[in-house]
Amino acid sequence: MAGKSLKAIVESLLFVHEQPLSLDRLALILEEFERADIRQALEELVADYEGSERGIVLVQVAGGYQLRTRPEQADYLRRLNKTKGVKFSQSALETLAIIAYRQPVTRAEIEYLRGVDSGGVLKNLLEKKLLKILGKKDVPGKPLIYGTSKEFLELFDLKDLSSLPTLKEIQELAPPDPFADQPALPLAAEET
Amino acid sequence: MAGKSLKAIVESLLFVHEQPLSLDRLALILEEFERADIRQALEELVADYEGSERGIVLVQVAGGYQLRTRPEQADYLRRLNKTKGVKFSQSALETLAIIAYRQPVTRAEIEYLRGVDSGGVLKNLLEKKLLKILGKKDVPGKPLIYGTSKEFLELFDLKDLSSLPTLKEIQELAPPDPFADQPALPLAAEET
Amino acid sequence: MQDTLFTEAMENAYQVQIEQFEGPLDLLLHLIKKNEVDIYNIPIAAITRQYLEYMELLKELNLDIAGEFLVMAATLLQIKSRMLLPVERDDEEAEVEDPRAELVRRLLEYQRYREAGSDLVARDLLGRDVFARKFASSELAEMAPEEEPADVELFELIEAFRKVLSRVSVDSFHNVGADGISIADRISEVLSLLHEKRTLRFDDLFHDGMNRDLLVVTFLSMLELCKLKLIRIVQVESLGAIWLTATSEEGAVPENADIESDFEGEASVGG
Repeated sequence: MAGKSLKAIVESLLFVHEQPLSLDRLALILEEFERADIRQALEELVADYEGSERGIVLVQVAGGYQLRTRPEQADYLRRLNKTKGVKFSQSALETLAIIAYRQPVTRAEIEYLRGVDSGGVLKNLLEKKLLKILGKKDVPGKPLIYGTSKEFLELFDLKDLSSLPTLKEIQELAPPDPFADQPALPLAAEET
Repeated sequence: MAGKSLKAIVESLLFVHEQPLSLDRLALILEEFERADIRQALEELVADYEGSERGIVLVQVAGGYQLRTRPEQADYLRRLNKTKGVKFSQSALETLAIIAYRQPVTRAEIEYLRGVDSGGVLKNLLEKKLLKILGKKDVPGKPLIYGTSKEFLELFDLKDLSSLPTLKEIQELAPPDPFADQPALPLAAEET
Repeated sequence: MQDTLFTEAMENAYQVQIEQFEGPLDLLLHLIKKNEVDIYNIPIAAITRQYLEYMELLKELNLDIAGEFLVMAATLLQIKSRMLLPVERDDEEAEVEDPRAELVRRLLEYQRYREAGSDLVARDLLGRDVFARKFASSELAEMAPEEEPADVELFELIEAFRKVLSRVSVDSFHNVGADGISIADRISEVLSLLHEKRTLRFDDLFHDGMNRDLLVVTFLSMLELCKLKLIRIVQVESLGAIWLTATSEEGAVPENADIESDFEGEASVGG
């Protein structure tokens, strides 16, 4: 049966571990196995990965063994990063949230709520087309006013802005209950 | 020379990516290759990992492909990580099951089926990213509707929602059930 | 003394048992199983009696009874009384439903999902039975993008909003400055600090001992200074430290502060 051999065990350990694993460490973890057998399993694995047409190699680095991709693959791996889709930092998320819930809103209002300069984030969100400029506010300085775009709705799979859950709805899920000790009376309408 | 074939490239992409990779995504990244060839490379890889005495398998999960260790290795891997893994309460499991099988579903429906307030559990599952809010139901009160997330599929080793095991039928126990096929729940106004 | 000990032991014993029940449906299923009765033909009187005894026990032990248990008790009693009524024979074609039918459906459905839940948890769970490489590979780290990648969920958006609101307590702005330092005073304090150090950590302006008013005044001073374009407030990375710099000093301003030109209309933040 597959997966039971020492080689398979060592392989899986190497696979999930972020840092290189030394023979010492492996021997410690796999106490029921002989150190020599573990060493042999490692050597066999190195040969297995090297010999065949593989995208991964088992290399000896920093006093241990580590599975790594082949350097030839670097170009392709780089593409993985490029196509990651929309990325969100915490600050982007905060800004987006403020605009979603407070629109129409000006930059000054956003910054008032966030307490930090938000120009960079705004620009970024505009570039990602998640925001749109709704116009200018009729106050001194005529600041731009922002709202969310159609793409925003698509990102969150929302039919329209009214389908945005409210803060209250989330808080209602698990409110700190001051009346925890008082069970509802059985007379109440069955609303559960 | 090793590492240049499409199979090797796909393997290395799967290796470095934290989430499952879909065929669509791979086809997008590897634009100079034919989709059919990529699919074949994936199938060959699945067979390669399955056939030999390996510690890793390539599985289809959450709409994509992901390298994972074999369940037989779990004991050894736990020694490495000292993680106990996820623990679920009975209420979390019940709630997850209801949402998984009945989505999109409202809190009121969940609570009707469970017979207890489920706000706290819902919030917890949302925080764990196992659920997502799908929007609001178009009925009076506009309650939020919930569904399971991609993380749910990943966690429970499911290819997609249709690979959920079929619910055990009530009929097994009983005379033919005239109320099969998920009847609408007899909830009055949907107020959560 | 003996008595108290005994009661406590009893209570603990029951508590363990009580916690097993997720709710009234769970309890009812337990009673049905214990009595080995047919779920399609529940002896409603007997089950109701046992259910109420259990409630009684909870009450004696002074344990909280969740509202749902009481609602179910009422439902059971209602079914029981309906069972006692003679079935009206008037309209033959509309078949009278068994008063228990609705409850039976709920119980069966509940049981179904409970089983589905245990089937789920018996699968090969990621992080428990099977493992994936859940870390950024070093191969990618070298070419990582600046921003954190994230599949963003609606819930996260609301959480972000909640966090913003919890940081800025709106009503705290209404009772500012009854006594203590004025915004103007605080502005000159901040400015003179900035004059000495060129850059300041946001956190440095808030000490543990500060009262609420001073916190608010400090915050408002910073906003005012921003408005007057005397300082810049920047955060180099998300969740990283927030820095204040005097605008006259050019050097120390991190890159992402170069937005003014892109927002001419916003240049004079005002209102």
